[in-house]
Amino acid sequence: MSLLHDYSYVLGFLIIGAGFVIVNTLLPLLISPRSRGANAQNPYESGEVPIGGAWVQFDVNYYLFGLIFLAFDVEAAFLFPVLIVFKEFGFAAFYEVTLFLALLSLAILYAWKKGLFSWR
Amino acid sequence: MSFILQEIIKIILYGTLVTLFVSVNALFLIWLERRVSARIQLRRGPIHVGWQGSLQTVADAIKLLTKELVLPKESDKFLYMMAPLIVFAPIVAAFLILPLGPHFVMRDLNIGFLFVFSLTNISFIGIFIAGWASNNKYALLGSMRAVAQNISYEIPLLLSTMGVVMAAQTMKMSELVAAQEKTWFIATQPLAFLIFFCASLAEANRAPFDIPEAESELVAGFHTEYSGMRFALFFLGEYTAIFISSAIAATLFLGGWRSPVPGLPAGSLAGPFWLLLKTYGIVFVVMWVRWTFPRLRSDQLMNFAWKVLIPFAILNVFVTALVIQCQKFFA
Amino acid sequence: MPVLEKDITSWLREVVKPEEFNEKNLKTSGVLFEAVVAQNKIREVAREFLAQDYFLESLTAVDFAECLEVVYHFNRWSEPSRSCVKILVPKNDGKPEDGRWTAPSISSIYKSAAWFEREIFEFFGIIFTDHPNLKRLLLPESSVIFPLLKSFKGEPAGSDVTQSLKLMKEDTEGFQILYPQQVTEQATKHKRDYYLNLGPQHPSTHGVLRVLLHLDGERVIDAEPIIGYSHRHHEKMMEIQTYVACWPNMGRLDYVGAMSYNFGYAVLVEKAMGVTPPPRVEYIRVLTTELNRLASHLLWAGTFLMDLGAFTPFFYCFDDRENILDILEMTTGERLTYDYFRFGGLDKDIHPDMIPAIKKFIPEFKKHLKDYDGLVTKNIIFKKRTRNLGILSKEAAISYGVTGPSLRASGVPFDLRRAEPYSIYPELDFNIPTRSEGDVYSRYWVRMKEMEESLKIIAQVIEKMPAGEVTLGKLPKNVPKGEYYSAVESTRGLFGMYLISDGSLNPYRLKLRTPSFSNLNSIIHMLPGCLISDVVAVLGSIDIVLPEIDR
Amino acid sequence: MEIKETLLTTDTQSLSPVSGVANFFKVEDVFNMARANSLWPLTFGLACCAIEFMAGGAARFDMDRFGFGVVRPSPRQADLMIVAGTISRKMVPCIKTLYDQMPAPKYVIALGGCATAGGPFKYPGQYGILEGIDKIIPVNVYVPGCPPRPEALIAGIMELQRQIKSKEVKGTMTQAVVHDSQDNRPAEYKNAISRVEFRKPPTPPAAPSPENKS
Repeated sequence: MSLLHDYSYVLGFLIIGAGFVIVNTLLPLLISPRSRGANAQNPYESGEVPIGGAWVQFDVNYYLFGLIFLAFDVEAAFLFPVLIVFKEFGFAAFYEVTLFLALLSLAILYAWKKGLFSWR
Repeated sequence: MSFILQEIIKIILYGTLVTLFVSVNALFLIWLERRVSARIQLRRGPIHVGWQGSLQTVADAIKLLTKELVLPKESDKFLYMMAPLIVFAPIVAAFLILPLGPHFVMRDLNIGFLFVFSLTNISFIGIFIAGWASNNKYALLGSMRAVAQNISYEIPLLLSTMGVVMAAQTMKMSELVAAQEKTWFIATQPLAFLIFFCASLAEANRAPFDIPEAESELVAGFHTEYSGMRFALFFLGEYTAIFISSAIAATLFLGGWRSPVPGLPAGSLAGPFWLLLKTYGIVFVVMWVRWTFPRLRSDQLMNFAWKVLIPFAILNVFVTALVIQCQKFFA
Repeated sequence: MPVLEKDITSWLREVVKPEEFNEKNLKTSGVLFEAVVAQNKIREVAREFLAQDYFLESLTAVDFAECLEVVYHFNRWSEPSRSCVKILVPKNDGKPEDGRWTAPSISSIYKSAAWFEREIFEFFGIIFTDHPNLKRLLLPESSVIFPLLKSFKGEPAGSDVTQSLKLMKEDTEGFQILYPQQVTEQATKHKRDYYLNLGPQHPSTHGVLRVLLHLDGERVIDAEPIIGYSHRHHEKMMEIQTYVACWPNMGRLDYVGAMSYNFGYAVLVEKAMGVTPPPRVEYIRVLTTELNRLASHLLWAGTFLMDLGAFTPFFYCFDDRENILDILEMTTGERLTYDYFRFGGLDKDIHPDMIPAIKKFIPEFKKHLKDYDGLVTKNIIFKKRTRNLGILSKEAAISYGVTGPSLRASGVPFDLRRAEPYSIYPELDFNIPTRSEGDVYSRYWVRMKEMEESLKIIAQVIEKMPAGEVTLGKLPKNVPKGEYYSAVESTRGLFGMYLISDGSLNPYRLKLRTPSFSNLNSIIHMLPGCLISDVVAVLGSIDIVLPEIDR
Repeated sequence: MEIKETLLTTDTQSLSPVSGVANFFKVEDVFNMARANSLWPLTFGLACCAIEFMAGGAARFDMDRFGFGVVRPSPRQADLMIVAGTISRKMVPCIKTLYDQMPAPKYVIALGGCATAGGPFKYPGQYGILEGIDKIIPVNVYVPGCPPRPEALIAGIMELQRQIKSKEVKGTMTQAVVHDSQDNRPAEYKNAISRVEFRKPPTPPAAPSPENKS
């Protein structure tokens, strides 16, 4: 119940934020003048006409970062519950967390070795 | 029934107040930024519109409101129009969890600051949508960079807070402030604070990590095709994100609403004041950094996160864990 | 086969057997010798020049009544050895539109020739066979005119928007002309790589340069600079103006370092007239030129650092620059487009307050230079962004004809103030800062050090400046018949002028060899493999001023 | 053959749709006040005058004092196009495109002699430049000088502010009369010109090469 209560606030705030945006983007439609130039709606590219559209296959480097991030972020999310109760357990918890972190670090080392960080 | 009505009225009241605060705060921050940068750059900045240029950003806002909203011909029009909404709305909700005083927090969620991180990540989806939907190459490059940067710096941001969570044994914002009654976490977790600061700079697209909107490379980055109020909303979102991340940093590491000098009042009235003061202090440093350093290259930026910040953040978690267990063992 | 043992003169005489060969005096005409060779020999000649470490300083054409002359100027870093080689293109009573005026292209030997030849093609209509990319360089690609031919009398008044409007019509066909056909096809075929127009309106192209980038993700596969967006027909204008009326053009060629261009023109015409200005004039000329060089380098430093994302140095540099402009304004009355020199003298003597102002300025500025050092040069982000980036080797520098600070950053101490001294520079004590890496950082470093050297020169000049007249009085309005070449070291490199005088009141042909024209071409060599962030760094580091390139 | 280019002479901005109502409540005045005090120029320089524009934004003159220091590189976010420098013919379509891409209301300042009327580069029979930007886009304020000092630029922008506040902004534009040049070149010559490649291996040219012959 309390959870629902809390998150109804979140929903409410999201709606109010969205409403703010909608009002602010509808208002100019009423009060702003229009321009009628021939190229007004063409995509901007330094004053030139673009060659080909922008929807292209993009360099794979960025996607690799996406993959490694996914692994990391989920692991980090697992770690938080452990850390909250960390003080209550002894050194056993410490060893487990260390092992976990070491495994995580291996992921970076692997990516490093594979040349993810050298773009040239 | 009346309870639900009461709550709905509360939501609307709080929500409107927060939105109002967001607007006024962003206008103030932009004015501050222009004055601060001017000071650093041997000039005056806006001084003629209103007292000390105080109406400058108001004039800018009204002007942007009356500008034409261009809808590029070849864009994905629905996504193009949705993007500012996706960027802006979550940032408003992020204000929910800020503890302003001892008994003054709108909603004290269990997951605390993680909630803010998740919301700012939604903003980044908005930024990506903005860049992609514009069908503009500069915008596409900007949004690609934004996403890669955001996900890379998300991890040191999370890892740097782990030390604090371990020490405080909670993620609730109010309890985190309570845990700093004796010493602020900046004293026990200085490395974590540094990492958090760097990562939040990057999360907010601020120089020297401002590659998504690098003016000299990508013209205006992901919002190249946005005009008028849509562009202003991105700007509003950006400055509010800076404010939020600074406020989180102030709460996690600088004692939140507690007064910096013992003995001074820090109640429900003075609490928000101290929090704002600390937050603006951090925002000032953010601006100072921006006007001092050149920009990193995109690959160097990624490498800084993965090769420097994350290893140090992991080290920080490790050392904190060790110290906590040793303290317990010897005590 | 090139014979390396022989020096170029004897090689030319014995192997090529030029149709005409004249020894000349470097001091009075600017070249060591002048040779007219057969068209089919020119590639062999160019290869030999390249083998002997000559670079192509200038390449132009002249329109005479019955034939066109293509004029090559080669020069060497090691000693003053400018040589002039010509080939003739007979007109045969034809028009350029017939496409029968041809000459062999040397663009496969000298990379810098590619642009020079395109320029000649568009101004004179000479078609260079085997040129890889012979299309319009400075004018819109739909142009149909060959303006530097003497037969070109200009378009009728009122038609000045004709060409532009053809491109502006709403149908896209007009725009298609702007793009090579292959590019458009390729852009639609392969989805992975794409083309990006960096400019003409872009914050970091320093004017209206357009660089067509071929990209894969963030990486540059290929880059082509497209120029001409600031073409202001200086050369044609000078042909129809008197010598005196050309002065304002000099101020507007390279508006950032206008004094050097004043200096170049003064040296050229004085050389042609055979007069020497009074000593005080020379001192004041060097003083103002070096002050202007400081201002120019400061503007460059500010904008270059802004390209790298550091905004604040821009304001610091501009503040210092304003101080220099104040000093120059006292005497010249202008801030930017100086028009101060005269043939054999100056417009007027310096303002009495100028020397005290400079004396006050020098120590202040020295302190500021230290600040820049701390704020920028030692900044780790700056170092990381600029080191090992955009490396220009000596071989590439020869091939592209790079001069000025960009060349000196590649380890060649070639500075005309020392290499081919003019004015009072031999009497002054200053060093030529060089660095061997040839990367962006060294180009930055060389310019910053050059500012210190300029300060040194200014201090000496103030000390030694003699009293006396600042004008030679009345000089003839025309220049004796003949061909003259002179070059000075401008802020950006070697500024050469090639004058053909027919003895009348206006130049018959005045070719402006501007340094950035060749320097900019070298980015074709430097950019592939860079990231987009590096593109702006490399572009910034070679210090270009667009109207000087486009002329 | 003389034609009138209709594209150029059209009014490029319409008035605010609610101007009548807005006037009644004096809202339009508030809007104009805000517009006048928040003129964001486009990062755009053509030649010499652009340096003075930069100097105007730099430390000594600091246009940001009056609120026009926010120089936006994207035309979508700019209000004011400062045409600083000589307009070469190659640049004309770009300037027109950029102007079109700016959202209304938009203003133009012709900075310096070249942008105003061709400046020192104007002579009978010139082939390279456009004699005044007002031939293709409407201009609000002309600032004379070669180049004008930064103070003159600031004065020019203030004149524009005055115009905006007093609702005088219309923009003046000279009627452009153009000639349609007839292209009657021989076909092979046209091929030589349009034989355009993007750094590809050369194709054999139409004309015989003297070296290959011998």
